[in-house]
Amino acid sequence: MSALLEARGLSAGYGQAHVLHGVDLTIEPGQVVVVLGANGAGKTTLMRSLAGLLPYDGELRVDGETVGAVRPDQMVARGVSLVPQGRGTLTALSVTDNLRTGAVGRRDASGVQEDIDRWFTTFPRLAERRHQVAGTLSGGEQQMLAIARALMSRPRLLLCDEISLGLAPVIVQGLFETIRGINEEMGTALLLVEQNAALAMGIASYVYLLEVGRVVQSGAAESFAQSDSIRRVYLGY
Amino acid sequence: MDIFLTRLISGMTAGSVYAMIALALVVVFRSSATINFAQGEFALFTTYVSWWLTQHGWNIWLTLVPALGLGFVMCAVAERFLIRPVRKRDETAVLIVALALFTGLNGLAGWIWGSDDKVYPRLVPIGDDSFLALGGARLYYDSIFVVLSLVLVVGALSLVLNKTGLGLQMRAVATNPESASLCGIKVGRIFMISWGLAGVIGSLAAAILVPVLPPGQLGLPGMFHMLIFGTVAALLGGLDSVKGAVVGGLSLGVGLAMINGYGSFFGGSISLTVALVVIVVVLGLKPNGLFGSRRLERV
Amino acid sequence: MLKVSEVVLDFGGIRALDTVGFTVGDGEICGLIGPNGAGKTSLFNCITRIYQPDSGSITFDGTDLLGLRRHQVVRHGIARTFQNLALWPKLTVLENTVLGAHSLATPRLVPSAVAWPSTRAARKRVDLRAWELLERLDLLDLASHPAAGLPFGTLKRVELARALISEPSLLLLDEPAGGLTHAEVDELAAVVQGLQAELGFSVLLVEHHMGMVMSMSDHVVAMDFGRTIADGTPDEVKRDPAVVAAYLGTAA
Amino acid sequence: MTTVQSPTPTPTPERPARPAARSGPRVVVRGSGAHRAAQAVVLVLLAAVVIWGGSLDPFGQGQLTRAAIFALAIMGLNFTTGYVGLLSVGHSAFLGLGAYTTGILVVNYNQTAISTIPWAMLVCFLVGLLVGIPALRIRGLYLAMVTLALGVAFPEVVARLDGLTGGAEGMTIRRTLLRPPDWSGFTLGEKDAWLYWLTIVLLVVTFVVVRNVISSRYGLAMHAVRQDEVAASASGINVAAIKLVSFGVSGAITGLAGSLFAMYIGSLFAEGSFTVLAGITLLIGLVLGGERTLAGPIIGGLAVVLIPYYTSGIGQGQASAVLFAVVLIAVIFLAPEGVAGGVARLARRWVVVVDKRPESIGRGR
Repeated sequence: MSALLEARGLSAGYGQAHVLHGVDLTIEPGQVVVVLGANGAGKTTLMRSLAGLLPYDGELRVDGETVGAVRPDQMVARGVSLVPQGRGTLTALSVTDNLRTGAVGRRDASGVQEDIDRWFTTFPRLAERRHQVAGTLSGGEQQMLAIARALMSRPRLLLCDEISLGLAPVIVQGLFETIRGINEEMGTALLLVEQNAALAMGIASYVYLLEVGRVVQSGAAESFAQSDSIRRVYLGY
Repeated sequence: MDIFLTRLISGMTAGSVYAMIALALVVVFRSSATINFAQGEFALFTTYVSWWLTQHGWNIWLTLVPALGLGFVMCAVAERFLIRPVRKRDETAVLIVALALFTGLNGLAGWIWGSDDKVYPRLVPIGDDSFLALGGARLYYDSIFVVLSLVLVVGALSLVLNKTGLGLQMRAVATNPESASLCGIKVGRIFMISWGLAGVIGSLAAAILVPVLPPGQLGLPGMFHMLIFGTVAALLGGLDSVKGAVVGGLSLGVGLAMINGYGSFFGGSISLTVALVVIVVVLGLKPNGLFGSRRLERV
Repeated sequence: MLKVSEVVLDFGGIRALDTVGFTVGDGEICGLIGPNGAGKTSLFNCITRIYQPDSGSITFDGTDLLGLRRHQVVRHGIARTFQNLALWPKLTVLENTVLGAHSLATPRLVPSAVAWPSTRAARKRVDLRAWELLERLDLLDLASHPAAGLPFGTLKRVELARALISEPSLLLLDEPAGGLTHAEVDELAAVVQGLQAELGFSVLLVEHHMGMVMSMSDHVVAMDFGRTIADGTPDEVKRDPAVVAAYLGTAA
Repeated sequence: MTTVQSPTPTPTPERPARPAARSGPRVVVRGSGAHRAAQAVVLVLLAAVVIWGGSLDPFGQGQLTRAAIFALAIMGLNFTTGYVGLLSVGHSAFLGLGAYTTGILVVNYNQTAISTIPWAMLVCFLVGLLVGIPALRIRGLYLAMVTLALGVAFPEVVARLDGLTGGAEGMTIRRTLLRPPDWSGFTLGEKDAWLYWLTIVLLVVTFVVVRNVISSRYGLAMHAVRQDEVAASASGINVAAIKLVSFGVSGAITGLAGSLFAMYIGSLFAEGSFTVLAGITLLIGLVLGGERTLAGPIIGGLAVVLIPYYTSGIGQGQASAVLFAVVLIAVIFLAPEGVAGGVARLARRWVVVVDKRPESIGRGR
């Protein structure tokens, strides 16, 4: 059986600079994978390429099938959904409309409504604010909304780019418990880019360490936790 | 009082037309953050088609079907094949392509149908007594028709935007194209549809305005000033706001009618300049117009 | 001496900076650390007048920075680099560097138009200084290359050259090590320390690379959620429980 | 010796300590003998064209004069729209303002034509500064709209001020008022030849001035403002001042063209020559020729004068507008940087020019 998502020799860059230099990465169905790396290592660039937002060189396979130049909507159709860094909610739309927008690719109206209710149950704070415009939500609420919206397409792989960014520890804790639950209940694979390494490693089974646009080390999460790599990246000694 | 009413009515009539053109511009701007400078010339072309069909015995109302359809197709195709490939490059490139379409379509209409003015039939025939007397002022039926058309277009547009799946996607793209694409929306298709819709609204506006506004005939240079009035209206209201386009269009129409009527100092010939000065002032104070959404500058 | 006190910055209801305060002494290297979103870059943007704080004061050698306009900040001796690069992609590395000297020798239109000798002399002087800095930062071979398309880490060095050519008395570095390998980080730290010893400027350094911050800094300020959570020597800050929690999360 | 990295667009390794590859483009150092020689060849060729133009029949020479005037006007537009990125659709107003300043001074105040040129430039410079003010807050297409307003307003204002400008009737400058000055050696009968040479000289002078500015650090600052305002201000560049002044200078140069245009055409109709359509023509000429290039405005001036002339015979005249549009779109798609930019890009495949490294640099390597 082929991997859910597989990248071979992925290179990309944008704006003024080349950032990724040939990254190899594999995600199996239902697996939780974390990508660690210092700022500027290319984590966000990697996520954006995988989501179809950035043109790339190299090969990208979903379910063993090579995808060429892709757009984000095509990746969503293949079951890969991104929660972008900095939330990326549709700020002018209401909370409910944000969730409905997340399901535009789906044809089952009743299933969509079920899912909306489901995420409102998971995130009661969103339910309270369902008619509010997303731009007026707090940072943590927007992050919940971004996750729920990405899940509305029923992805098989959820790409989470720094979902803990700028959030208080207690909220981050809650978010991680939620996505771990989603992974366990629905079998949604997760690819996490996270500066909060300890937290991410707590739920991941496999780790990639990115340095200056290259994978310098990868392996099972348990072996990583003891290695010096984390210490080196995050504490510098 | 009668004179005031008369001026108010003519201002509302003209304003409704400006508002409609402004709406077309707003629909385009909301999706692709561009001002379509060729919007007026697209409408001019489809109105020529409509005129040409009436010359072949078609009923004027019936000609609107192919004319509006053509408006949709032309604008959608232009977006896909001429505008989108250069959008990423810079604003100048988009502007130049729009200006090329502007000259090209105008020339094409002249090439096919000649540069003499055409008598374009009224959608609502009017005679000497086709008006309601309003305390001495005359409210002609075609004025009512123009205002009603605006109400209808705004109603339909709001319905589409707020009550349909397509509208949800259009609003999502207007808010943030990248986030919208991450939701699985085919952003390119929404661009095309938005441009097409704008083409329909513009074509309809042109068919309505030609007999009503001076010079009352269909001529090659006619749409350019209308486009400028429409743009002024759209800018006044904020380029991304439907409500703004309507308020902007109506206040521009009424304001100009009053200036032309009462402001003898300015005189008729300079009304466009006055309108544009107002715009520069408004943009200086509120760079995003009266109802436009604010954008934060970030580094 | 840079003095930041009680600075508050709100962003549409979200408080990016919440009564931040610290000082950077003359000739001192001050590290500023904290997780992403803690408000470090926002603070830089307040100092360089890109953002207007809602309250608080920022002074430099007695000058109230909040009374200046953006382009005047560098004239008072404060130069910066940007986290996500703010170079001119179509200009060459040399031209990017030369532009940094704008505040030192401001070119005037009319003398430039007639190619007045003093203009040419100033150009020659600035060019020479730019070449020297490019040599110092190992960018000589790329001088005529447009900035667009160079690796991230290289462009960070170009930004450093552009900041240094203005002969700053305070250098604000926003993640200078981003996109560098570990060997390059050490090299960069050595270059910055060398230049600092030679030219005597102070440095405010935002960096996630703890090795670099801790080895270079005279004192370290830690931020989280827009607040100063620790301020002291590298060793003190490293052991501060609040800092450990902010960096490693509550799970650690 | 100097070894230099060739600026190819491919990703460059961190430290390519290698001499310029032999198979790549030839590297020429700025200011070296080869560079100077190439410049000299271009200069000689241009001089030959100008002298040939001087010997043409009156009609051909008139067309060249017209093209040179438009080249000047586009050069003015390039100064702010090209280099600083302030999009202007309404530069027709500066063309008209310059023309009417000359017309009014000559007809109403009895000045000699050539003495009105500084006044035309001054008036346009001041109006340019004024128009530059909105550019401080507004950018892109919004700014295009403000300048469009300027272009639309100009003919209306001229029509309004009929005491001064002749209003909608227009203003005629009698041929005798445009007599070449005595010191020039040209007679009244040689007025057209005089205007040709006057235009060419002013074009050359303006070209040199613009080139000086653009290649100076002031010019670099203009580039910097266009590409990244935040970075520019962080480097101490007064973004507002650059924008205002560039708009003023741009207006002055286009006003100079307008002044010459008044002498060339002799009768001024605001509704004819100076509508916003003329402003659009200037912008089109700039894009066709190549924004941010020195040669672009000259190519653009030739294009907007000669293409419509040679294509007007096709179809019923309206077809030339269609053809013009097609050419324009083709240029946008095939040569995004315009003709001059496209040629330069092609040339970079063979030759690249690099900066000269000072003697004292890189010795230790």
